[in-house]
Amino acid sequence: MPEKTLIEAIREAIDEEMARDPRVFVVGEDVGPRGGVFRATMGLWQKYGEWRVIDSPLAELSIVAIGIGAALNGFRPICEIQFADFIHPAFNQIVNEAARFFYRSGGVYNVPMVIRSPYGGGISGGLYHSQSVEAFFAHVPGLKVVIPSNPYDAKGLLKAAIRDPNPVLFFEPKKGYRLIKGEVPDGDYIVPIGPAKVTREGSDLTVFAYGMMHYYVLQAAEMVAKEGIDVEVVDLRTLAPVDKATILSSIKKTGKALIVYEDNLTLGYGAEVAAILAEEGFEYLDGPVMRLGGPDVPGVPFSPPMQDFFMPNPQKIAEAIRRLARY
Amino acid sequence: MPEKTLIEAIREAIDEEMARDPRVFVVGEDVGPRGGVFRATMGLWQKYGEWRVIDSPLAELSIVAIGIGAALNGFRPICEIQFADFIHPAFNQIVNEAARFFYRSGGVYNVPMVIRSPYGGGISGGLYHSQSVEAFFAHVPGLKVVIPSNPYDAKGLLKAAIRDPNPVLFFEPKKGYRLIKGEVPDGDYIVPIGPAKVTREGSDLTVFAYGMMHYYVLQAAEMVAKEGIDVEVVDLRTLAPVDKATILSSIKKTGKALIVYEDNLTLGYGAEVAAILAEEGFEYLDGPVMRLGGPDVPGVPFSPPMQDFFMPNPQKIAEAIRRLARY
Amino acid sequence: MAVEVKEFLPITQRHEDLGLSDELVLQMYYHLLLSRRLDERCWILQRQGRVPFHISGIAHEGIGVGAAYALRRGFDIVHPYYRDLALSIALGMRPIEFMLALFGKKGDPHSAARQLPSHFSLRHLNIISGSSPVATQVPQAAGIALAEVLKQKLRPFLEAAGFPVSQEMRVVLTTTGEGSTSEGDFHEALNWAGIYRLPLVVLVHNNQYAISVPVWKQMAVPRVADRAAAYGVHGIVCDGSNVLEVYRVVREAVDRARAGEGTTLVEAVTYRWTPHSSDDDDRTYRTREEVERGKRHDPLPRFRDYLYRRSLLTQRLEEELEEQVQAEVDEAQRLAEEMPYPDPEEALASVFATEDRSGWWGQS
Amino acid sequence: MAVEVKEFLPITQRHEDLGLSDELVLQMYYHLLLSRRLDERCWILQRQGRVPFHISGIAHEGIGVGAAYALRRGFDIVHPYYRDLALSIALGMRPIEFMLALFGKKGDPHSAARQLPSHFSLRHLNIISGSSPVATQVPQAAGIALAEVLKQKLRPFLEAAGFPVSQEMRVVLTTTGEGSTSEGDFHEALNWAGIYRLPLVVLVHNNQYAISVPVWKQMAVPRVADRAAAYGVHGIVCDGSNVLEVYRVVREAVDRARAGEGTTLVEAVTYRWTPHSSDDDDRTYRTREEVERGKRHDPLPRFRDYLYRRSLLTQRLEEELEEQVQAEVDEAQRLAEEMPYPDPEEALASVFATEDRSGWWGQS
Ligand SMILES: Cc1ncc(C[n+]2csc(CCOP(=O)(O)OP(=O)(O)O)c2C)c(N)n1
Ligand SMILES: Cc1ncc(C[n+]2csc(CCOP(=O)(O)OP(=O)(O)O)c2C)c(N)n1
Ligand SMILES: [Mg+2]
Ligand SMILES: [Mg+2]
Repeated sequence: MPEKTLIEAIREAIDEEMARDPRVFVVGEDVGPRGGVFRATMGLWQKYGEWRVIDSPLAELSIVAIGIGAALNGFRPICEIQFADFIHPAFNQIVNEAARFFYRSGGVYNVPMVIRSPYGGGISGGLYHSQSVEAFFAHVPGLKVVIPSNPYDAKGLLKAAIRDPNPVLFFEPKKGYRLIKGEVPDGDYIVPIGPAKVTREGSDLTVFAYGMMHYYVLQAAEMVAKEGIDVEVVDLRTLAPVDKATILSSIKKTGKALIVYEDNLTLGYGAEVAAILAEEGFEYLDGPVMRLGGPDVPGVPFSPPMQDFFMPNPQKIAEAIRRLARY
Repeated sequence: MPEKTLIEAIREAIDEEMARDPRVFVVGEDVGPRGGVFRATMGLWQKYGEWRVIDSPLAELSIVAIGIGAALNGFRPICEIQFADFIHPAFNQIVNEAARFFYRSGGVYNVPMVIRSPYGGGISGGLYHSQSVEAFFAHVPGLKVVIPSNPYDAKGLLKAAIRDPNPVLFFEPKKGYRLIKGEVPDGDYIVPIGPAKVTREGSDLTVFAYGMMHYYVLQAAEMVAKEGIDVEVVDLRTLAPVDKATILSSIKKTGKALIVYEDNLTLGYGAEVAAILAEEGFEYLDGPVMRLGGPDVPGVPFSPPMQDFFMPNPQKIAEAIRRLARY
Repeated sequence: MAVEVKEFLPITQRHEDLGLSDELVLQMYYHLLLSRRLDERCWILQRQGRVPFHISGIAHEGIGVGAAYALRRGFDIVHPYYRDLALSIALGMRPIEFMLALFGKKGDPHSAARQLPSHFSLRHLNIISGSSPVATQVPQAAGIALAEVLKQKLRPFLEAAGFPVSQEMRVVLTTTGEGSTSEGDFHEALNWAGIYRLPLVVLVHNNQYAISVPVWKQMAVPRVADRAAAYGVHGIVCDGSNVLEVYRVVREAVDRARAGEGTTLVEAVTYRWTPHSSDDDDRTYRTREEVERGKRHDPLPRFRDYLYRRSLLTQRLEEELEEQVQAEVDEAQRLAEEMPYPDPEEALASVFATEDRSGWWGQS
Repeated sequence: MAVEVKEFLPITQRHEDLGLSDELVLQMYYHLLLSRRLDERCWILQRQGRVPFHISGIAHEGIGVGAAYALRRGFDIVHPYYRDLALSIALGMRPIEFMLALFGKKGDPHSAARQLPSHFSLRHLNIISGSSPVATQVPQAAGIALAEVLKQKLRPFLEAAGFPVSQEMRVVLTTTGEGSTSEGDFHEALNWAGIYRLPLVVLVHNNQYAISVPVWKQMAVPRVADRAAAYGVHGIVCDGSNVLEVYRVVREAVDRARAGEGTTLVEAVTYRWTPHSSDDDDRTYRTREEVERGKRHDPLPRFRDYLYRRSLLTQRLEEELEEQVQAEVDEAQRLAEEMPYPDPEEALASVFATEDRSGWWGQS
């Protein structure tokens, strides 16, 4: 299988789905001739033309609303929000509209659309080019929230998202766009939305993560393996709806859990995983449910030492694993 | 002490703060001659004039942005969002702007403002007049989130919010506006933002709640008391920043926890309380951390049987308490 | 400062000059009347405590009926707002379909009894589900209209893949109140509409108030239609209580849209004589005198007078129509009252779609 | 379809007719030059890998300097955006204050090294902190301006409580790009501005692009200033590479605002010759020929020519100024490079204010 980067896998998924279904189109800022500021749509405007790769005005609310409308009229829009930090102007259209359309119409009008957006820190982006926003949306019934951690999943999950009859938020760890590489088959395959995946078997404790942090967690697991700590790693992949079964079966096996995410700690996605474990996994717990997240400050600072201070990394994760293992 | 309703206490707080400080003003839809659709500002336009009680255009984003600007220029705005369901258009201005101003300016520009909004279901409001939105904002560092459960606290906390040098989201359980009554002193007093409160001492288990649900929890506690279950009740009151000390000291005492909220279950505020308990309170836990919340559907339905099905109430809470007590 | 209410004059257009047959104008009258009587009944039911809530389209019927007849009904697509009882009726909604929603009963076709009443949604009439947050439908309508453009541009590819495309574009009509034009949604929608010359009609019901806020606190321009200038779209004002004028103006906008000449912002002026909704008490913010003056904005007597003058309506026919309408409303109420509520557990249904029902508005 | 670039002509205004002294126009020239050289240095530093990011104000200096001089500096309030290096310099920002932010070093006065560079924030110059999400500053600026109105209206109450109010209103200047006018924030801000006749100037830098998106994909009106018509505010266009014209137009807007005659939307036309930022590669979306033509929008030579023609600049003086500016930039760079980074734990500081520092722009 050819090796590809995360961003290549994403581009390939979009390209193949556009070739497969003429109802699929892309809309967003700079997605056209520029190919997106991260190059996710590079070459697609040239290949599919200006009516399938639409440079939107600078207005996120309407990027999403236009997507909703086009979806209602039979299309399969892929809306790009240039950075996750800029999804907030579209919050109302996503949360009050896209998420509630099917329910509010008594199951008559569904909204098949994808909202793609790069998220996450560690790229010297400062407060407004580093945000993680998944927790806001994973809280909203009616939305699916997907975050891939590797190129194989990225391609398969994005294809599944484009074919899903519901609004799917697809957040991409931008730090990993070129950093994370992996084998990706040419041509069509799907990774279904829903199931989490055990990406490393282990017996001492489980680390739950997704996106960029999952990449770091695997590194941290290797580090502590040398010290004799046998870590199981679960890549959550689909944050909403959550895959409780995989979470619970892992905790049943290991008895200890650490959840790693780069979003602010309080009410970040790890809170829900911890709550599930504390309620439905309580009988299996041999230690406190630990969370390692970003500190509760209003953003990832620009200056390198402060940025490093904010971001979880393999060393910090290994340290947290050691602490939990000692318990 | 005179008995007042929740809405009267809120109005009194605004009135007294406006009298006390000419920099305080109110801005929002229909807050002027109409006195607000729930009458929270009734009589204030007549008393303080059109420059201190400003009927805004129908535009939430700018109600908040105008508030931010006025706060930066020395005023103390109280922005009213007519229903919490309509706060989403202002999400960007709250989350990217108000919350981050102080931090992003290195501690130079603070934004002293209050955003008041009625929240919650059970009033035949359907999907868009019933929402609970506290979890979105409690996740955002830089915002304070306050929800009073009774008139005394409402007045004291709202005064504290108006005097706070930070943006404070003040959500009011609208179902309780006229239903919840209590003694409220005339004149000035403060209930500080921050501390939660043990509102009922008990030894068997702790129920954590806030707002309307706290009101129901007290009723449920009475119901099960007759069956010999001795419930401790904690009114969280300030959701952000959270009062961990009170949460942990209660669990240390009772060993069992139920968190009740009317928001959707997944990633609702109870997830954070559960996560805190599962990590920092683990040693004290004698049973699973239970949550009772609204189901994960995209809204509170209008039709009475479905609305009742959605909403937690004293009976459902008592049932959950019994289940936990049996553990 | 009170809201200004103009004197309104008899209708001077002639329906035949607008291409409307005698039969059609009588149908229009019937739809006006049915909407009015249905609406009045809802107020009574609410005041009797038999339903929790009503939000009224009274004095807005001229706009709704005029606009509906200007569309190719069943072909064009409509994304309305809560004052559009008459629009929905004129598009084909039956009174029982409204009453089921009003009572929150089983079988409500709009939302399965989940939304407040007056949140119109009827798939078979091309009426798209709306929400309560105002103005959100306007950029969505732009998206629906953009899809119509895309269909024409991508016709060969779509048809090759089995997605038929109609020969002409469907026109999208969306409505909103004048207050709601203050929202960012309105701006962004009109901006798209201008850039892509969308087959879209944005019809603003200017009833002088947004709940209690008069239009002069809402915007500094004298006319909502002035806002068109910012977007390169057409802008026009019409008298909302003159059903024939609304028809003419919307018809021109629809024809322009279908011809690829882009979007029109139509402002239809009326006056809201009822309180905002059954939850409102308008005595706090406007005088009774002003409301009395405002009641001159009544499409019904003006249209009735016209029909009498043109000898299309007789006293006998008028009475017959009244009776017919009353009977329809009675029957709808009776059926709705008899209908059970949905089961509580239905609250859990249709969170996620498991198959695509969004459909494809294709050939026809 | 390329962006249209007009031919630009020598400056024909006379500064004395605008009430500007010889000394002041030389100062303006110095500020233009300093901004340009500082900006050029930032590009070099970024290309050398010594700083991670630069977003440039090149070709925007005429707008910034013209606008700054039109304000009552130190009295009026400014809520700028990231192209406002020259505006900030002309308001009094020292090169070192910029360089510290560029390097993310300790002592950065804008954000304590938390934000990307070019997010200007200087309390002592009445420059308000801006964010990256575009257009958010525009309605905030409307709020700052509304507070100026409130101060005048509430003067007796405020002064009695110990809050002094200046005799005249402060004018608020906010800036943004033409692309950013598509956001709902812009609409809502201008709507408030019109209703309350706010002492506000909204200065739009129209540099023809929003990253890669040309202005004709951004709006259907020929001029950004056309948008004023939707709000009942004044609208005017000026040539952004003619510093004296910008001065004149903004000055009129400021005077109008201070006199209580409301808001002006000023469109200042230029052309962005650099890529959007150091992260951008503009070769994908525009030709080199277009960019070459665009470079005619250069405020610096045009103003220099003017000063020569008016015998205010000599070759000797020009060289002296160049040297002075280079020395300042060198010195700023040296100091910034020597400065340490903040401590890691400073990331935790100032989440919540414990006392009010928002302050009160009062008498003066
Ligand atoms: C985003 C949002 N904010 C506030 C409300 C509350 N609200 C409902 S209708 C209304 C006034 C609407 O006025 P207008 O647009 O003029 O329409 P009208 O009701 O007069 O037809 C308001 C403020 C809402 N539904 N949505
Ligand atoms: C809300 C938001 N969306 C997207 C972006 C990403 N972005 C940064 S600058 C920019 C283009 C701005 O164009 P314009 O307003 O014309 O200003 P210019 O950069 O040309 O001066 C974009 C899309 C952003 N910063 N904020
Ligand atoms: Mg209205
Ligand atoms: Mg630009």
